[in-house]
Amino acid sequence: MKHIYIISLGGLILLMGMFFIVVTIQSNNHFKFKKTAREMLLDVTTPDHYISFDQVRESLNSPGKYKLIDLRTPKEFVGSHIEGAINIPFDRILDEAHEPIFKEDLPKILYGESPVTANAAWMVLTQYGYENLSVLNGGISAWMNSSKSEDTLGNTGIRDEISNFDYAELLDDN
Amino acid sequence: MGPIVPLFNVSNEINLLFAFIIGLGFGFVLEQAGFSSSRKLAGMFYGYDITVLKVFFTAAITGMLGLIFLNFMGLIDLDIIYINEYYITSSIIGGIIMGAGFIIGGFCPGTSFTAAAIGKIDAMWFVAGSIAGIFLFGEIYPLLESIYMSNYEGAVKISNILGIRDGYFALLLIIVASIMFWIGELAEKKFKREDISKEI
Amino acid sequence: MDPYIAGVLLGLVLLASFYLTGRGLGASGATRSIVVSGVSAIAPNHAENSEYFKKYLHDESPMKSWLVLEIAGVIIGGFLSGAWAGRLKLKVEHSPKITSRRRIMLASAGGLLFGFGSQLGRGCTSGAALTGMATLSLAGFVTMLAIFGTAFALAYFFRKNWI
Amino acid sequence: MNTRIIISIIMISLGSIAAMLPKTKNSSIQLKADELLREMKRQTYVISADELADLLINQDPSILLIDVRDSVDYAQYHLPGAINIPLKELLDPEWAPYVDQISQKNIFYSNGTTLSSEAWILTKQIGFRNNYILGGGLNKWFSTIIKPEFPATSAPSETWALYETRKAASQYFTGSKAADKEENAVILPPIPRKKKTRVQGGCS
Repeated sequence: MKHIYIISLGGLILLMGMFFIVVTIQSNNHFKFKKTAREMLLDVTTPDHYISFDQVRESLNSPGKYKLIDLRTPKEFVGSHIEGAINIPFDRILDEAHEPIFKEDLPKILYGESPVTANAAWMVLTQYGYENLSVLNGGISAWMNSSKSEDTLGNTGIRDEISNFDYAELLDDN
Repeated sequence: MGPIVPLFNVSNEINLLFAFIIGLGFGFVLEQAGFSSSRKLAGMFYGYDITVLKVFFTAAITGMLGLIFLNFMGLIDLDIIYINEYYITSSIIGGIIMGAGFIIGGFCPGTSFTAAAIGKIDAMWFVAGSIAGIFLFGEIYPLLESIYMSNYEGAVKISNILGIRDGYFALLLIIVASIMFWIGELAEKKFKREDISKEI
Repeated sequence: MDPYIAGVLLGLVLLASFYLTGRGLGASGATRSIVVSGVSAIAPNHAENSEYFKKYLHDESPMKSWLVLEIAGVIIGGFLSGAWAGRLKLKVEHSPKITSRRRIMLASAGGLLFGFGSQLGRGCTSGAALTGMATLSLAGFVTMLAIFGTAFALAYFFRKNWI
Repeated sequence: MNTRIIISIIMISLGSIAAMLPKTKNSSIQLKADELLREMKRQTYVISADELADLLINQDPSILLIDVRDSVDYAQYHLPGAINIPLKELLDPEWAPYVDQISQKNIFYSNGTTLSSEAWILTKQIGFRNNYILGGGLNKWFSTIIKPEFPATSAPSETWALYETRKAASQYFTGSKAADKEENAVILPPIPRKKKTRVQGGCS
C-alpha cells in the first residue's frame, strides 16, 4: 500500500510540473516580437512604407481595397477623420479584438495626429509580425488642409524629417 | 531578476554582507549535518556512515534543479552566473592531491572551519596545515605555472560537451545519485560500526 | 538532522548565493586571502614580487574579500549550530587506535595537502566540486571525481587511522 | 517511510520535468510588444526644446547629444557637442559604449522626431537605458529657441517670460560667443555599462 502512496505523490508532482511548464511557455510567448531589433533597423532605414496624400486620395474612390486606421483617441476620431477610416486608439493596437483587422491581407494605412505616432505604431505592428502596413506621410491636420491645394511632396521624403530651415545659413546671418 | 549584485550594481559592502549571511547558513547547515566530525566525514570511504555522499549530492542536485527552474522562469540569467574554468591537468592533479588530503586529514576547508568553530583541535591544525600548504604553493608556483595554466578549456558545461539539455543531464545525475544512495545505505548496514556512530 | 534534509538546505543556501551574488560557495579562497595578507604583512616586498601572491594583492586589503566574509559566517554559523546542539567542547577527535598526537600530525599533513591541492585545482570540495556541479561545469565534476576517487583509492592504506 | 525513497521520488519527478523544459534563451532584456507599447505611451523619453536649451546653457555634463541623421546633414549643421551615429549604424558594436550605458543621458535628435523616435524604440526594446529624444527635432529647436516668434501684444505674461528666456537662449547659441562653443564643446568619453560579463567567483 505504501508504494502506491509514493507513486501517486511522484505522479502528482509530475502533473503539476507539466501544467506549470505549459502555463509558463504560454505566458512567455504571449506578445513576443517575431522580428529582431536588427531586422527592424533594416526595415526602418529603407522607409518605403510611407504613402503620400495623393495615393490615399486615389484609393479613397476604390473602397474595400484598403483599410484606413485612425490611431487617435475616440473623442478626436469623432471630431474629424478621413472618411472610411476605422478607429483603433494607439494603446489598443495589440488587443485581441483588433487582431483580425491587422491580419487581413488588405493594404492597411495608419495615420494619427502626427506621422511620428503612426510610424511608431507601424514599427510595433510590423515587428510583431503583421504585414502590408503603411503610414500616411503626414498628420491628420496636414491632410485636412492639403486636400484643397495639390500635394507637393509625393512619398519621396519623410515629411516630418524635412528641414524647414537652412540651419547653417540661418546661424551665419544672426 | 537575479543575480542581484551584478545586475543592479549593488555596492561592494552589501555584497560582502550577503557573503556573511550566506556563510552563516552554510556553516549552520554543515554543522547540523554532522560535518564537523572528521570520523563522520571519513565514514563515507569506509562505508559505516555515508552522510557525506547523501548531503553532498542532494545539495548539488537541489542547486542544479534550482538554477534550471529559475532560468526557465526567467528569474536568473545563467550567462552571468560564475561557472568554474576548466584546466584539465590542474583540475585532475589538484583533485588527486586534495583527495589524499581528505583521507589523511579527514576534513575539507569548509568543514575544517566549521569543526574548528566548535572546538575540534585537530580541525584547527588542519587549517594551520592548509595555510602552510597554500604558502608552499605560492613559493614554488613558478615551477608549477606550466601545469597550472596548461590546456585551458574555458568555462565549459558538461551538458554542452555531451550535447544534451541541462535538464536532461540533471535527470541522469539524479538517477545515478538515487542508485548511489541505495547502494550506500546497503553499505551502511553491511559495514555497521556501532562503536563509532555512538561517539560522533 | 536527516542528511537528505540537510542536503536540500545546503542546496538552497547555494541557490541563494547564486541568486543574490551570481557566484557559488567557496572556502579555500579565504585561506589563501589569510596567507596573502599574512605574507604581505610580514614581508611586503617578497609578496610584491612573488609570482603567485601578487595576483591577489590588488588595491584593497585581501581580507576584505567575498570569501573571507563568507568563511567568517561559516565559523559563526558552525559555532551557533554547535552551541544549539550542545557539541561545543575543546577536544581532539580521533579513533581509539591512534593517539591524539598522531591525529594532530595527520590532520596538519592532510591540511597541507588540501591547501596545496585546492590552489592547484582552483577550489576545494565546496568551491569547485559542489558549486561546479550545481552549475553543470565540467571542472566541477572532474574535480569532484578526482577528490572522491583518490580518497576511496587511498582509504585502504589509512584505514587504521579511522576504523 | 524511509526519507531516501521520498527524496529520490521527488527528485526524479522534478528531474523529469526539468528534462522536458525547452531550451529557453531568456535574453533578460528583450522587451515584449505590449511592454514597449506601454513605454512609448508614457512619453517620458521626450525632451522639449526648452529643456534642452536649459541643459545646454547650464552645460550639464551628463548629457550627450546624438545626431541620428546621416553624415552629410551632420556636416552641414549639428548641435554643439553632438556626435553623429547615423541610424543605420545605431546597433553596430562600435557605438555600443555610447548607446548602451547607464551613466549619462543620451539625447537622440534629427530634423523631426521620426528618426529619433525610431532610434529610441530600437534601443529601448533591447534593454538600453538612459536614451531620450529631442521632441520636434531641429525644426522645433530652430522655430522656438533660435528664432522665437514674437508673442501677440495681448499674450499673457508667461508667454512673454517664455519669449524672453528663448531670446536669451537664442543669443547664447547664435551670438558672438557661438563660434567658440563649437570647438570647446567637450564630447564625453563613453562610460560603457559593465554589460553581461560573467561574475568573478570560485576560489581561483
